[in-house]
Amino acid sequence: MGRKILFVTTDQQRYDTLGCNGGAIARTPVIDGLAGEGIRYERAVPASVVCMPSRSTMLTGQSPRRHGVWMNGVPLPVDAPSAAEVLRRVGYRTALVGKPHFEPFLDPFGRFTENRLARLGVPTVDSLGHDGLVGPHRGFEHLEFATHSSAGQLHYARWLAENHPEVIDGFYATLDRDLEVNADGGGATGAPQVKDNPVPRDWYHTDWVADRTIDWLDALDADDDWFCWMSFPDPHHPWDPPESELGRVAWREVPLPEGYSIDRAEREAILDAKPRHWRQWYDGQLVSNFEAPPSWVPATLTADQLREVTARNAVEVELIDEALGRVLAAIAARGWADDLDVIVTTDHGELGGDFGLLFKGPYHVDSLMRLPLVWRPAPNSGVAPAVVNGPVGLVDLAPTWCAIAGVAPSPWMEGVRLPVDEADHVDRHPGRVITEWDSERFGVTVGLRTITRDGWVCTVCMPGSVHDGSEGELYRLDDDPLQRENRWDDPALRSVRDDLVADLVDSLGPVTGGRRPVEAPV
Amino acid sequence: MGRKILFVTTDQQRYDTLGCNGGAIARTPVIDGLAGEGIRYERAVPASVVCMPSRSTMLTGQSPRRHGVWMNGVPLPVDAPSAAEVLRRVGYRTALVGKPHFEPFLDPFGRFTENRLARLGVPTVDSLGHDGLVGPHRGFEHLEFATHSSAGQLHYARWLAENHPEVIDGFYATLDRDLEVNADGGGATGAPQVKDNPVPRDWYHTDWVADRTIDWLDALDADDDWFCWMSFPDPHHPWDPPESELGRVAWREVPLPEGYSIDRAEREAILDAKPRHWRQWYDGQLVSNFEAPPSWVPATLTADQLREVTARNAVEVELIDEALGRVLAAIAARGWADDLDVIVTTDHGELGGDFGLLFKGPYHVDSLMRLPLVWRPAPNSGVAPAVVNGPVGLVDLAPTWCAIAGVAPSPWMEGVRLPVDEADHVDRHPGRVITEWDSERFGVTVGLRTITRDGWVCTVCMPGSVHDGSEGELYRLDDDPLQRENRWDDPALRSVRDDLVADLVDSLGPVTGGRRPVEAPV
Amino acid sequence: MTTRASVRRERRIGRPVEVVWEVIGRPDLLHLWYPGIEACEVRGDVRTITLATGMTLEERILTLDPVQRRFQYRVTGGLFQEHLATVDALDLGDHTTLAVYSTDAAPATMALVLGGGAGAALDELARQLEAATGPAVDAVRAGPHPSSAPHANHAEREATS
Amino acid sequence: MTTRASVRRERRIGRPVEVVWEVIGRPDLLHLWYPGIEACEVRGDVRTITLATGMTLEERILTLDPVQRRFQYRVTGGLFQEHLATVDALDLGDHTTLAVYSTDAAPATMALVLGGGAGAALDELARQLEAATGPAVDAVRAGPHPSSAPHANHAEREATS
Repeated sequence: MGRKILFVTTDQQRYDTLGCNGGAIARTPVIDGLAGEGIRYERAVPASVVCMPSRSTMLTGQSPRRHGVWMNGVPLPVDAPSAAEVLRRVGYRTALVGKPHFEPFLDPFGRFTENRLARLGVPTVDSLGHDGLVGPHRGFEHLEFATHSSAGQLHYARWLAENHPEVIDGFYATLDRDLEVNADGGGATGAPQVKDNPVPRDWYHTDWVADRTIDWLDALDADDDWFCWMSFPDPHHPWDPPESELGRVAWREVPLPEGYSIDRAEREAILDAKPRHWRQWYDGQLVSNFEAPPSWVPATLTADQLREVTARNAVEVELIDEALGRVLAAIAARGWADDLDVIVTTDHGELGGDFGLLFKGPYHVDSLMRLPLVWRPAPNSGVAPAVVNGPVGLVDLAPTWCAIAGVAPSPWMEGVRLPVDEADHVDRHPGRVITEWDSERFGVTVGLRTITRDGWVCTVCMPGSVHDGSEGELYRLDDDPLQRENRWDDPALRSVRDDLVADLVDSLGPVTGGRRPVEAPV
Repeated sequence: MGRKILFVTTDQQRYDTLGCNGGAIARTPVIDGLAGEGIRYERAVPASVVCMPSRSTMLTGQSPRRHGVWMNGVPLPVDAPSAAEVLRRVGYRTALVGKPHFEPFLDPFGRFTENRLARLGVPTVDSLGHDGLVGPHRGFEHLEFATHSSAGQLHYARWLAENHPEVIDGFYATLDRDLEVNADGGGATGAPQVKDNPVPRDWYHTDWVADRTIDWLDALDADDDWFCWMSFPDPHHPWDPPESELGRVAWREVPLPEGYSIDRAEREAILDAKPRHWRQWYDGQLVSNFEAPPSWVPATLTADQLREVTARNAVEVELIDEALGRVLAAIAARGWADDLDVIVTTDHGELGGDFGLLFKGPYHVDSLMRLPLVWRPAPNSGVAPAVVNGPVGLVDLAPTWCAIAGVAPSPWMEGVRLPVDEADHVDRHPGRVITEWDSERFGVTVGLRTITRDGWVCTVCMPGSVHDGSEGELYRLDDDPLQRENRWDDPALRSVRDDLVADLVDSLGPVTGGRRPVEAPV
Repeated sequence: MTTRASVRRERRIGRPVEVVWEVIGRPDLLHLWYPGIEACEVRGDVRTITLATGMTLEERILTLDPVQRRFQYRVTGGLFQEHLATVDALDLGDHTTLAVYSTDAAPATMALVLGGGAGAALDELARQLEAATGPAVDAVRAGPHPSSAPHANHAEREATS
Repeated sequence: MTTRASVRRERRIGRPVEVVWEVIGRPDLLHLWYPGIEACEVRGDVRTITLATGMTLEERILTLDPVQRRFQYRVTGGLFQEHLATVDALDLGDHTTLAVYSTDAAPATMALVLGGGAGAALDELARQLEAATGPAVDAVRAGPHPSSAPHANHAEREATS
């Protein structure tokens, strides 16, 4: 019998929302406890700051330029390599419960497997893997899906429709009637993507994901090894947690984020020192991507709206922490506690008011790039608690799962096993993480390439319909932790910049083949 | 000094509208007189039964498959060969007054020379000819244009707008607001394309064409040789002659055409024995071409409507005859009478009620194919009056002009000089005339190939969106002068049909190159 | 304000244009090469398609032009504020064909989603044509739909006022 | 009942697609390659063209998409019951380009007439590009129009309700 792997992801969660990372709004005792017993990563960086590319990187252990999911809406090929399949082949039982998003959700033709599965009423379907062998979809024997919405084709929406149809309309409509990200406001402040949701907590997707996970685990044999990806849709907007829970955080008393300048002139001066897409979006002049409501103008965000959004986000984080606690209890009840590895992370962050912005987009700063990451190795593995300060990537997850399962990482995996402490990082980790942004939206193209290394974050804006290729960003993390001062054009740092850009270009390697087409906005 | 050439064309005139051809409705003493002094052709056949291809054949002496104007709306290239240019190069003064239509009329961009000329206010423009030499547009030193309408870009419309704007709205609008051939009815019967037009006769286009012709002739030197194409827009619909002239023909007393069966069942039985495009159009099921109002259904034509149309057509024919008389008088006054060759013909016929149909289309029968043609050689040429029964083509006109001018026909001309009598026809004329129809209208294609020879008219329907290639028509002209009985499928005539089809295929020769695109409906 | 968008997908297919048009020009066969369309019924110029999700859409056939080799339809019934789909078979003169499938739509998002479907459809079309076998190719071989014989030109008539 | 029609014209141009798009993607230069258009003024997403006949037309630019290399505009102002013009530059992968100019219009007759103009325009476009000289090609070489710098995506926004 080997180690069991519970891989927990949330969606769009900021680093600073966890107590173990210094967060003071949400209470997250379960994750904090795992961090205390395990390894907490101070700088975990995604390969992309949007869902589909980032999740594809987790599953494949590859960068977006290699797995090809270069923006949301580009499906990960069914025959892409899958770390879950690697584990399954060495005997692991495998499941993914919650939000998948390797394929577009908006799919009226029902072309994509994620959308087909719930309709078919089967736990998985067989398909051809990257090596020509047939296996369950992406290596998962059991798939049960939820997303942020009570509508759609996935299991959670169908379960609600069948069992609790009366609560469906209580959820926020994530898309408006034009199928764009909804800008409608709610709550006390009219903040976008906020709604009071009368759904009972038990029927909310966070608890549903935990329940379905527990059900799957309960059906396993006691001596099964297993890999379970439990994927919570929250705290991604909409911010419509069960209204019974809103009292957990008094929004009027929530402090404004450090990254938010209440002084408008100061806020705008900071934006103006960054590449033009920052200010253009803030002013409502540019909608470059599908990840935020296109008709919402960030400059209209009020301090109170930000407080209310922050509070609701924290409520959602607490619910996740508690749901995770229930799952861990269930696992313990099965007698697996000593063999259990838990990894908790997210796919990318949330602007969360930094620079006056919400949601996400082509903004490679800590708001979106500094992620919560905790690895609590199985107690019986004897790994000591640690904090790792050096940068690691989500690309490192797949080799980590392999290491836990005792199999060699596959040759197509680009990362390395997560370091177990700082010394291990220095020894084995390349010390740089690359983050890529590419988007196309009706002819508007934006591309960013970012390297995180040695306490610097350096971003090159690729030529496109917004940038001419000359712009970029350079931040020194230790003396500018909020990335308020763009030092790209600082002559004193020219050699630092040149060195980082050269390393970035080197690391990107040759681009092969054309881009696969976008199939849907999300 | 050589012979002068007055080439007179009308538009869409039936053979049987002239007194010399047995017509009893219109009085045409001038043309009848020319026929009596000259040569009258009993079977003059166009190369196409629509304007642009047929007129292009007259000017170039080439078949549509060679000059490339395969349907209305396909412009004759500016550098197509021109018989007028041949005459000009041997010293002839050249003019075309009236309706040109080598290029589309519907031309909002003003791309075509015919439409540009009036705007530019110049008599002609220079362009590159087919042999690379520069000369006036299509060989004409003087161009002054009119068409059926009081609207548009041509000289007559501009003249009206400048001098008599109050009469413009009295004319029938040839196109409706959708720019389709107008189906609106008028007169006493509501017949399509009929309107009472209060325009004074002097300002009507028939007299304007004669006036402008006389003006041009008057400006020539007495010893100039000249070729003048006087091109009347009438009696082509609309049937809106000056209302002052309507009393010439009492429409209620006009006999119905011989080709019209008043008995509906008989009419439809005749149509049903022909290829399917006949009955389909009659019933309003098929609109294959732009030459008739698309929203008008022939089956709705009443006998009284037909009488009124026939009467108005006759009025227009009389006005042309009188206008020609005025021009001949002016020529005589210049002292040119003895040197004057006059040729009178039209571009194609008019269904005129035959088979219950009006206007024109892919219908290769006498209604559209048997044309008035009279050649009155110069009195001093000593050519004796004659009637020629054998078929001749409009393709024979260009070599005839050359012969009159004493120059060899150009190698690119396909016809032969018109025979001066029946013996000359037997000696020199191939005895067959080919008529081609091709049309494309928003994906609906129709093609006909017809041979007129030895008293037979034989038509093959080409495969297209209406025909499958198996259909055709075969008529024996002597015992079925109205072409009421299609003998295509008569087993007794199979060898006749085979022989005619073989000759037709032989005569068509290889098709070279692709079709030029249609630029406008007309 | 609803935005519109236009999304074009194209594939070069190694087959002559006439062969490609034989499939594209058969509106009744779309479900045999468009992934996610499960059924397709044509009556006159109205086509009803059933998606794999169970949704049905009613479309009006606007253009079925064998000369230009252009097929167009419009989804009717209020789902879209604007819709126009255009499928072209373009002869490249070397016995290959460029098949182009365009979607104009408002809301813009739907143009993107339908564009994705069109791209997958062109992939499948190319696959079947180049293999000279597959449901659509086989159906064409089996002969024309009874209603697609030489016919009158109702297709381009559409009331717009 | 007003009928609609769709007329497509295309030309293969012996130049790379980027070079062809440089011209097609400049709405302010249309008069330099479209015979019969004498002037062309672009303000925001509104283009006003003046025809050789003196007529002026106002158009709304709907799509100016350098990624797809697709340009679309719509004549506004009531002359048409429907209008959509689409100009595409399609990469054939061998350093040649298929330029396609489509007109959807009601009344149908206008589609035919505009199609004729589009065909002549493509001829002229090919002539200038293949000769690497001519008014449009020279204007592109002279640099971008001040308003065509990297810009926000107003173009695809059109009120349809």
